[in-house]
Amino acid sequence: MSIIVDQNTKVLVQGITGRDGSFHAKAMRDYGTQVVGGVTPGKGGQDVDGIPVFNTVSEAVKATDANASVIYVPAMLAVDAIYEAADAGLGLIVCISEGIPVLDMLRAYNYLQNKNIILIGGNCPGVISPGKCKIGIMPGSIHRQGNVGLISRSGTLTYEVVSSITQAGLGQSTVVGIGGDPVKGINYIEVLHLFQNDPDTHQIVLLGEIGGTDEEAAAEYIKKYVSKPVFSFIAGKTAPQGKRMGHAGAIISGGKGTAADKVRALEQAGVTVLDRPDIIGEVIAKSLRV
Amino acid sequence: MSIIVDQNTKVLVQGITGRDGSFHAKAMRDYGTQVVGGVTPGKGGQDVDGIPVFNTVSEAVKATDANASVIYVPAMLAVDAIYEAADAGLGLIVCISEGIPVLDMLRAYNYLQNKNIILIGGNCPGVISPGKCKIGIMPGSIHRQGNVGLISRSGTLTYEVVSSITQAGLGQSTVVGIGGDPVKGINYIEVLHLFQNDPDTHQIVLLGEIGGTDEEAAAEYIKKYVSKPVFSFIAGKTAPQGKRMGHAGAIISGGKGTAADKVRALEQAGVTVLDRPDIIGEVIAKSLRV
Amino acid sequence: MKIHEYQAKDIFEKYGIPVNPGRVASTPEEAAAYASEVGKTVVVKAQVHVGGRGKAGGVKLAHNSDQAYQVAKEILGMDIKGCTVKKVLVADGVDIDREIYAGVTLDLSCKKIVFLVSAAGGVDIEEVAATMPEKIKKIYIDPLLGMRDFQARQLAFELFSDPEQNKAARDLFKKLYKAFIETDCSLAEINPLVVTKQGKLLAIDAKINFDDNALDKHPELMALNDPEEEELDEIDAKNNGLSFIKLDGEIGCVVNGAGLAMATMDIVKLFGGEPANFLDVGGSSNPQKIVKAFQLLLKNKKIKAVFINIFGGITRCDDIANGLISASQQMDIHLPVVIRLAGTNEEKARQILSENKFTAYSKMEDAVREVVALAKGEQNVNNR
Amino acid sequence: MKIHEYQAKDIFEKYGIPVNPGRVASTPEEAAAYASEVGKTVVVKAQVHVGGRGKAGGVKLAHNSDQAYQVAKEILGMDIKGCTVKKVLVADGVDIDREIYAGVTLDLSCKKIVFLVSAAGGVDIEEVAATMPEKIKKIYIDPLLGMRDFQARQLAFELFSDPEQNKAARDLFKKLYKAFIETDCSLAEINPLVVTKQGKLLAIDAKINFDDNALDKHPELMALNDPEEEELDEIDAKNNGLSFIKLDGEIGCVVNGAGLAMATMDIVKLFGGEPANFLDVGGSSNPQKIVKAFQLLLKNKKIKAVFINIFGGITRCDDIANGLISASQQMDIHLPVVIRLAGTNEEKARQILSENKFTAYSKMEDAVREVVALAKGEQNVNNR
Repeated sequence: MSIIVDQNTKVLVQGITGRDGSFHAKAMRDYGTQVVGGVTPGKGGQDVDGIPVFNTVSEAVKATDANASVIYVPAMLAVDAIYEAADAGLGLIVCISEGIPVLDMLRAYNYLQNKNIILIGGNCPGVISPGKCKIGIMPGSIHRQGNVGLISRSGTLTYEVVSSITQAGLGQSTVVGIGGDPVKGINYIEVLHLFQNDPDTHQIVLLGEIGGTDEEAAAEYIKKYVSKPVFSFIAGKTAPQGKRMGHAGAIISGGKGTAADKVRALEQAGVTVLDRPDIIGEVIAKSLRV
Repeated sequence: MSIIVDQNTKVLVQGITGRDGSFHAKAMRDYGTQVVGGVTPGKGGQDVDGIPVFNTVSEAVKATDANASVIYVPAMLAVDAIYEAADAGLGLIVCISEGIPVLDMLRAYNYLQNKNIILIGGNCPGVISPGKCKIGIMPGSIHRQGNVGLISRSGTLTYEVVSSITQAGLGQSTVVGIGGDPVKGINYIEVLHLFQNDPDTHQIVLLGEIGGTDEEAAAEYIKKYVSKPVFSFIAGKTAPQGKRMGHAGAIISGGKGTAADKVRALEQAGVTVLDRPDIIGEVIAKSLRV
Repeated sequence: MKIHEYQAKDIFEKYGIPVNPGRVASTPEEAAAYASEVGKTVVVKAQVHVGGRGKAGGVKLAHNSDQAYQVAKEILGMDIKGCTVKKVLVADGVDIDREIYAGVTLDLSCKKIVFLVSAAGGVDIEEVAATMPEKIKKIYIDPLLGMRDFQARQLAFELFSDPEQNKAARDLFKKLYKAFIETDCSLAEINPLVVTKQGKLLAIDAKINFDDNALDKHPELMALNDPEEEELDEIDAKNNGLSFIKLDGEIGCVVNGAGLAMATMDIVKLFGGEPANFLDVGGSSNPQKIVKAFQLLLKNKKIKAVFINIFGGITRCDDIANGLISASQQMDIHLPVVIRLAGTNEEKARQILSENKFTAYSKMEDAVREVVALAKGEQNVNNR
Repeated sequence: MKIHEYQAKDIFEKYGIPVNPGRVASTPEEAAAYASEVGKTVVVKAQVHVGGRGKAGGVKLAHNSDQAYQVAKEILGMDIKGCTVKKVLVADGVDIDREIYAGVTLDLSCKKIVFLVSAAGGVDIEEVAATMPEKIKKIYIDPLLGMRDFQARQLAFELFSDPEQNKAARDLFKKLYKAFIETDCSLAEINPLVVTKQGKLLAIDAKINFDDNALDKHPELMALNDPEEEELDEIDAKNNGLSFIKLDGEIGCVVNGAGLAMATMDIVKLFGGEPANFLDVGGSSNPQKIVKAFQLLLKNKKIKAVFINIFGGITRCDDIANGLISASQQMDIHLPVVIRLAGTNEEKARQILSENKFTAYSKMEDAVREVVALAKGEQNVNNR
C-alpha cells in the first residue's frame, strides 16, 4: 500500500510538449509510472516519444482512462490547467508550475473544496511512491521503496533528505512535496492523516521552513492524532526578518512563523527536530536499532 | 417529530420593518413561532411590536441564538440577504421575496452547495409544521397538526389543498412550499427524502405544475425510494404552449414539461394523480377508511 | 424580455463579437437606401419576436436597391405567427463557407450555465437536439467561476482545426458568455455563426432573451423593449404587477398565485367552462391591482362572466375586496362576478363585500359551478 | 512589489476612493511650489518602502511655502532604515475628527480574503492586533463570490452610526476590495482613513503591495516599480530568474531551491561559517543563470569563498556545470569555489566539470566543511 499514488495511477501530462513537460514525461515513464497521455492545445494528434498528445484534458481522459494529471504549463496558464483537470474528473492533480498569481490560486483552492480532488502544489516537486509511481520532477534514482513517509514544502531539500534516508539503508513509502507557495493544495495535516492510516508508513519526516504557521498547525495535529514517530527539520534559522526567501511562504513577519516557533511547537508535540537535514536518514536508522 | 422546523426553531426576520415583514413577523409569532429578532440595516436598536431589530444578521444571531431566517426584502436585495444569513451560520433560510434575478440566484445556489444549509425559495410561501412552527406567509388558521406531508411549487394552490385536508378531518405533518422560480433552494426530491424518513408523515401530497422536469425527476425518486402513499395534482393542463404562466418555471417549451408528461411519470411511479386540487383531502381520507 | 435581431446584434457588437453590418428599416425606402449605399447583395429580414420567419417568407435576398425596396415592401406589414412586421433588418450579404450554432443558456436541472455549440448550424437547433443530440457539444459553466479558457478551448476544438479560426472562436465564445452574464440573459444565441469564404467568423443572426427579473439592474436595456401587438396587454399587466395571458374562452379569471391561477383554469375547464385568460394578481396585492385586472378583462368582449378566486396568504382578502369595490365604482362592470375568498383577513373581506352587496363563496367548487353556469346564461345554480 | 504612498493614492483615486490632494516632489523647490499653489497647510511625507517614517522624522507639517521648502529639504536625502529618501509627497492638510484603519489582505490559514477595519486607526495596526485584537473587526471574503453588500454593511456598522458616513464607508470598502482584486494586491491598506471635521471620509495615507507573481497580468503596474537602493541587486536577480538576498557573512551561496538554499545557509552557520547571501537559482535553470549568480556574488567584496550546492530535480546538474564553465570563462572568479552536485544528470555534470578541471562533492557535509575552512583561509580540509 501507499498513499495518493500507486501502480494503478494513470497520469496525463499537461504541457507535455514543453521543455520540462517532455523531459519529465519521459523520466516518469522511464521510472515506471503509467504515463498514458499528454495535453497541449493545438498539438492533439502528435506524440511525445510515443505518448499520445491531446487538445483537451477531457478528450485525453476519454481516450486513456487517466485518473491523475501533472501540470508543467507556464505559471499564467497553470490555474486554468488545474480547472481543466478538475473538470475532467481527475482525482489527483499535481501542479509543478512555479509563480502562479496568488489570488488566482486562492480561487482555485476554494473551487476545489468538497470536490474530492487532491491537488498537490503548485510550485512543488510532486509525489512519489518509490517502485510504484513517480509524478513530478524528483530524481527517481535517489529513492528506494521503504517505510518512511515524507512531507515537505521544499523540493531540493526533500531530495537531500530522501537521499540521506536511502543512504542510511532505509526507504520511503511515499514522498509528498506539497510546495512552497502561500496558497497550495494539500497541506501537512491532510498528508499526516494519510500517513497515520497507511500501514506501510512506519516513520514520518516533516520538512518545514520559516513563514506562515502551517508547521505549528501540523504540530498540533501530530500531538492529537499521530502516533507514529515523526522527525523534522526546519529551514531558515539564519534568515533575516521580513525578507522573502524565494518561497513566497518563507517570509517572517510580525514575529510569527520563525524557525524557533516552529521547532518549539514540533518538539512539544513529541517530534524529533534536527538541526541539519542531511542526517535525518541516519537518525531514523539509529532509532530503529535501539 | 416534524421535518425542517419544530418548536425549537428560532427565527430571524430579514426585512422586518417592511410592510410584509412586519405583518408576517407578528402573524408568525401569533401562530406560536419563536420569532426572536429581525434585521433591517440602519434600524438596529428599534423594535417591531416588541421584536428587537438589528443592523446585521450576525449581530442578531449573536444576540438571539437564532437558527433560522425568513427573508421579506425587495427582490434585488434578496440574494444578498441569503448570503448574509448563510454566512451568519443559520441552517435554515426561507426566502419569500419574489422576482429575484435568475443568474444571481444561480450563483447563490451554487455557493450554498455542501454548506449544510437548507434554503427554501425564493418566491415561496415558506414552511409550516402545524402546531409547532410557521415560517412564511401561509394563513396559519387553515392548518391542523396531522400526518400528511405536503410539497408544492405554488403558494395559494398549497393553501387550497391544505384547506381540503383539514376539512376532510385530517392534518399536516409539515407543509413545504418550495417556490415557483426556475432556480430555487430545496427541491421535491430532498423534501420527499425527509418525509420518507419522518415517522409522523404517513401520506405525501406533491403539488406540481407545468414547466421544467422537476416533477418527472420526483416521480423517478418516488419509484425508487418512497414507500409511503403519494397523492398529486399538476396545474396547467389548460395552459397554452410557450407561454410563461406567472411562475417563471411554468413555461412549456420544446414539448417538454407538459402536464400530461408529468401526470404520466407520476402515475408510473404509483402516485395517485387527481384532476382537481380541492378534493385531495377527501381522497386521502377515503383511502384511510378503506 | 425578447428583443429583435438588430438589437441583439448591437449588443454583440458592443462585446466585440463580429457581426455583418446592416441597418434597420421601417419603410421600403429606407431599405432601398441602405442597399444602394452598400452597393452589394443584402438580406432583408423581418424583425419579429417569433421564430420561423424564414419559412414564413420573412427573409429575402435583394441584389440591388430596387429589389431591396421590393422585398422590404413585401415583408413589412406581413403577418408572421400573429405578429405584424413593423421593421426589417437590411444586412450585408455574406459568402458563407460553414454554418455553426453557438448559444448560452441555463441548465435548470444541474443549476449551471450551459454553452452549446454545433457544427450543424443554420437550422432549428431544437430539432437537432431532438434528433441528433450527439451533434451538439455542451459545456457546463459554474456561475461562480465563470467561463474558463479551457472551456472555450473545448468548444473551439469541437469545431475548428484551423489554428486561427480556433483562436477566433475561443475569443468569440468568451465574449458571448460575457454578454450573457453582464446583461442577465436567459438566452444568447448565434444561429448561424458563419465562417465566411475568407475564413472569418461572423454572427449573421442574433437572438437574446433577457431575464425579466433582472431588467431593473439594466435600465438601458428597458429601452430595447418593443413588444408585439399581442403582447401589449401582457406587458401592461406586468407593469402593474399582474401576470396576464389572454386565452380563447369566456370566463375571465382573477386569481392570486400562479399555481392556483392555473388550477383555477383547469377546474373551470373540468366543469365545462372555458377560461378567457390566465391572470395572477401576485402576492402582496394592493387594491389597485384589482382595478387594473378588471380594466384588462373588460377589454375582452368574449368574456361572459368573471371568476375571482383568492386564497389569501401574503395577499390579504380585504385588499382584494377593497379593490373590487373600487373597480365597481370606477367602471361599469356589466358582467356577472363570482367571488371565492379564503385565507388571510377573510372575515374582514366578507364584511367589506357584504356592506357593498357582494357575496363570496368559500369553497372553490361552488364558485366554479356558478361561474360556469352564468357564462352559459344559466342562473342561480347554487340556489343562493 | 511595494509602491510609494503617492502611487497607491493614484490607484485608489482611480477606483473612486477619496484621497486628500497632493503632489510628489523630488526637490524642495517643487515642494514649495505646490504649497504656495494650495495656499494652506501641507504635510510633507518621505516616500520610502519602509514603515516607521513618521517616528524617523520623515513626515512634517508646513504652514506655508517657505516652511514646505525647509522641511522638504530636511526630509529629502534623509536615511530611513537604510533607505535614502528621493521623493516626498506634499499633501493638503486635513482637519481630522476621527482616524480609522481599513485594510484588505489574504488570510492564509483559512484561504480567504480578509477585510480588516478598526476604530483605532492612525497607529501601528500590528501592535493593535497584538495587544487589543478585539478592536479589529475582520470579515472573511470568499474569493469566488467576492465582497457582498452585507459584508460592507458589517464593517460599516462596526464604525459608523451616522447614516451618511455609514453609506460612504460601505461604498469605500467595496472600492478598496475592488482595487485589491483587480490589481492583484497582497495588501491594500488605508491607515488612517479619516473622518474630517466636515464629516467626510478621506484616505490620507495609502499602502499597496502587489503580488509579484501577478505582475505579468498588469504591465501598467510594472511602471510603478521604484526599488530602494538596497533592493536593486535583488531585483536584478529576480529579472534574471534568481532569488537573491544579501546577508552579512563571507560565504557566497549558490543553491537550487529555496528550502535547500535556506538549509544550506543554516548548515554553513552550524559548521562555523557565515552565509553572505541567500541565492536560489530556481527550478529549470539554464546555464546563463549561473553566470548571473557569479556576477552578483562578485560584487560583494566580503565574500571569501563560494559554495555551489545543487540537488537536481527539474534543475539539471549539467546545466549548472555548463553555467559554471561559462562564468569562469567570462569573468575572473578569483575566489575558491566548492561544488556539491547530486540528482538529475549528475554524471553528465561531473564529466563536464572534470573536463574543465573542477571537481564536485556529492555529500553536502564534506562540501560545507571545505568551504567553511576555505573562507577562514584554511586549505584542503577534506584532504582531496
